[in-house]
Amino acid sequence: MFKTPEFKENNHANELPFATRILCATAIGALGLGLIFALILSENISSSLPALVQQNLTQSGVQNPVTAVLLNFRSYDTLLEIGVLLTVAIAMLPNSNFNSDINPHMPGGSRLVSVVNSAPVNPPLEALLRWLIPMIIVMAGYMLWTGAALPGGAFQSGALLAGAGVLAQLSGRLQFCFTSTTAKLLLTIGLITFVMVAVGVATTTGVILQYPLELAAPLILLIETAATLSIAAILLLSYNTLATQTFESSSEPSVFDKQPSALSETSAPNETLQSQTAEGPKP
Amino acid sequence: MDSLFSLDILLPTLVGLPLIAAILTTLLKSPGLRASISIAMALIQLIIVATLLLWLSNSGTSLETQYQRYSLGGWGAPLGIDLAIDGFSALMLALTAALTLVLTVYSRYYFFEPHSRLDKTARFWPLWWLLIMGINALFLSGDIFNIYVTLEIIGLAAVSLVALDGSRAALTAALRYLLVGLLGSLCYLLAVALLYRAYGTLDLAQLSAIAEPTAITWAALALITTGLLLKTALVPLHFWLPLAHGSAPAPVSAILSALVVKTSFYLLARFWLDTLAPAATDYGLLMLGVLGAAAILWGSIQALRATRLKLMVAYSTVAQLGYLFLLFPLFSPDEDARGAGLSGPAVSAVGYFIVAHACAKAAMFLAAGNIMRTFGHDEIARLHGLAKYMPLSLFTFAIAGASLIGLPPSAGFLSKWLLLNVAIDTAQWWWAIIILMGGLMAAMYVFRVLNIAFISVDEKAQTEPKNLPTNKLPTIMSLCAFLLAMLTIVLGFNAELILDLVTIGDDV
Amino acid sequence: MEFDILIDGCLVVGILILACLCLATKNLFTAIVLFVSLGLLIAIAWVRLDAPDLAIAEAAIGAGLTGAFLLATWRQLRVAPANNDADTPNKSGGDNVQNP
Amino acid sequence: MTQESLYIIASIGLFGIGLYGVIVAPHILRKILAINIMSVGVFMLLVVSASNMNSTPDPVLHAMVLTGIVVAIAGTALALLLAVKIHTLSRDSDKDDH
Repeated sequence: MFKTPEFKENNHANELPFATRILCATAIGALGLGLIFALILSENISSSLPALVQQNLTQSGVQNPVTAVLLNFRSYDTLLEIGVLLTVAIAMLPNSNFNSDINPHMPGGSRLVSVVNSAPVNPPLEALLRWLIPMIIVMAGYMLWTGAALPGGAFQSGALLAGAGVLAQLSGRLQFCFTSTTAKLLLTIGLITFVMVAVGVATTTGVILQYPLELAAPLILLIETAATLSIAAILLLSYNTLATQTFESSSEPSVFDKQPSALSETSAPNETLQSQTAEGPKP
Repeated sequence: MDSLFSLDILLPTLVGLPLIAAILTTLLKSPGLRASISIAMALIQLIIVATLLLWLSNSGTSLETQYQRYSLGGWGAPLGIDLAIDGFSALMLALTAALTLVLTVYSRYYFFEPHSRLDKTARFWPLWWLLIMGINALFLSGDIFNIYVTLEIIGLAAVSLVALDGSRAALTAALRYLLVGLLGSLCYLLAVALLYRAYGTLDLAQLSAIAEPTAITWAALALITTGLLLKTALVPLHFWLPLAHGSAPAPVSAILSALVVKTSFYLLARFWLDTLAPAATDYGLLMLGVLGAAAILWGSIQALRATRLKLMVAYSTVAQLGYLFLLFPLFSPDEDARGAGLSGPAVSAVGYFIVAHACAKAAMFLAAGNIMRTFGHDEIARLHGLAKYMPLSLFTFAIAGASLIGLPPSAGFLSKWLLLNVAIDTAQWWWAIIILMGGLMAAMYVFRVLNIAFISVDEKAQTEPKNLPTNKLPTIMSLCAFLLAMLTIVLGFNAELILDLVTIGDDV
Repeated sequence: MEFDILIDGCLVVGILILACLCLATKNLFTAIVLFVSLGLLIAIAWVRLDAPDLAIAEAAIGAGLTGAFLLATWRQLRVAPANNDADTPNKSGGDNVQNP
Repeated sequence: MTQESLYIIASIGLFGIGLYGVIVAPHILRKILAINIMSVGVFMLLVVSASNMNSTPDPVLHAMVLTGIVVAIAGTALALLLAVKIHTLSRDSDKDDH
């Protein structure tokens, strides 16, 4: 089914034969219809959870029920979910990030944000962004702040900030590079704050992730701010890696599990012939 | 204040510890520091799991509820999320902690490349600890949506680890694994939506109390089964596993085969036999058993035909997974014992099998990784005279193979013996034939490798530069593999260590 | 009440048609653009189902950022072997450069 | 044909279209698009189940969908990264060949 990823656009060489596609379509269609009827016929019992949320809303420290569920009742889910984002961020970090000798060749050096070329590359876009980006940042701040009472919150404002970063990058004048330690700190700040708060409150209330009543609102705001920064940084890093990263062809043929196919017929193994293995005999 | 120092705080620490380790290893610069912190964290994790097991076993008798529970955030089951642990998940957590320690020590030396331009450990350690956190969180979780998030963490971390090498084969295998993983998680999420619509609660314990065989429950169970069969690579849906496990670095493929594939099996067992037991029809259980039998046969045949060592070991994983799925038909055909949670002779037999297979498979993958590191290739045909050059690794491979086949002293033998007992007791003798045939075919593909490794066909092929070992291998790496293989023998002798562990949570 | 059903009906039909088109169109660039518009339609659907939080998130993340990621990847996949400088987005319009 | 049944049809429809797309579409970007369409379908079913409560919609489901959206974009970003890396490797090996 997913043999090898295909990169040529609409080349019909290895498309599935027409018959299997029809078979697939009818099978999925039949199952879907069955599921639709089962769903529509089954009466949807009103679960007890919304009532429970309303009751405990006052003790959760925020008025917006979704934020209450996200950051107080089921905060463990959000903690794991920021962990998911950190996983992707680490996979996305550019290789140049880890090279000892390859200093990042970008003119801006390893600073997080650096102006690349002085002359405006695209004046109309530049003019628009000069007005738009500050407004987006203010909007993101507002979204974060009102998340406690009105619809909004960490994820939405993080996405807005990332959008502003993408626009800044597209303008061609700004260069984001995530190789500095401040960048790594920015990526993990959300998770660090969440874990510290989770463990910190346990010392007073005795249960992990249970906020004391009067401190609930400020703590939730603290976690949301850190999470917003982290989410914005991770999404911007992803865009940066996907858009501008020129992946060098392949890491030098390291001595790890070289695939036989990658093992070129030229005598690669010979040049790395070092002393005999510790347990191998002398030739 | 009292509950902070009571022992159930250990449950969240089991998830928090790898998370802290992941954050530390992300921020730290020097590879040596990262490795030492990781080894320290692995040791602490093992100690925590040991104390948890001791506390569970002696408090097991007076246990009124089946599970030890910890409600995060103090909100209680339906609203908040509970961490729950019973015998079966305690066994899996112990297995995770033990394997993590050995594999962390192995990875410390495997990735130690002082001269290499590219420092892979900076990316390896955080992903490794996030994977361990996902596994621990999954075994502890008592909430179906929380299980979805842990499945995602395990999926993404495992894919990033498979793609660590950067070679084209590894990246293609990682992409296939990711697409299959996302597909499986989405099917599971759709099932969560159906279950929430039908029963209004997300908690496993409450769900198992009120689940009844309606159309929606069958649809949800079918979706969960397809989703998790994709992730656990049972035969018809196993196409992604051999290449993914074959082209990953050695410690990664070891933990993938030994643990990650078992997490989705654990969930299947949890849903089929415990939570949605009323909706689990006998035909469904039988179908899973038949698929398991097909997996044993098909995986063994493919392993016989594999040309590369790691590919062969990966196909043998596909085969051995078939044994796990024999749990479903053998569970307990009689009606009454169904609702008593995840316990019974079949569960302890399969639990024992999981431990035996995990240690044997991890040892085999580490041995294969050592051979690949030393010889620069792992094509079975060119491994003549391996015994002469790498006696310890080959001995490890042989011991692990013995456990896979089920030769008497090893834990594999004991687990197959227990499975055979259960098959005979429940008068389903045909599974016994499948078990014996699986052992026979496992013997064929293990002895094939040993046969080539021992006889060096002719001197000329021997001295040809291509076949000579090329680089030095730190001895500790072979010792790690050897330790795991010895574990299977040690477990073979004192079986009650694991058997009473599995029955902890439910001698109620 | 009648009016609401009409709006929802149009929205649902629009969403389903967009999804089919998105996967069936020949040109990849069009597929990505259709996916982004599908994301926006879904955001409107969330508003109809009175889920404002999700509407913002879907519009910002589902349509906006996923669209940006897809377009960035599309440009990387489409680019010719001699990788011209990456930061000035060369507006080569919708021409369908067959990479080798 | 209440509002709820309309959107249920839409959600299962999207899931089916996405599943068909993942299996059939040859190009890797289309497969990733199809997976996104599938996840939108599942989220729609979740939101529909939340919306037909009498008064306020069920916040627990909304929180789940929010988490799902973020997890979906994380998965998509990783898939796109792998696709670009594979393409770069295959393009370079094509370049070396001729």
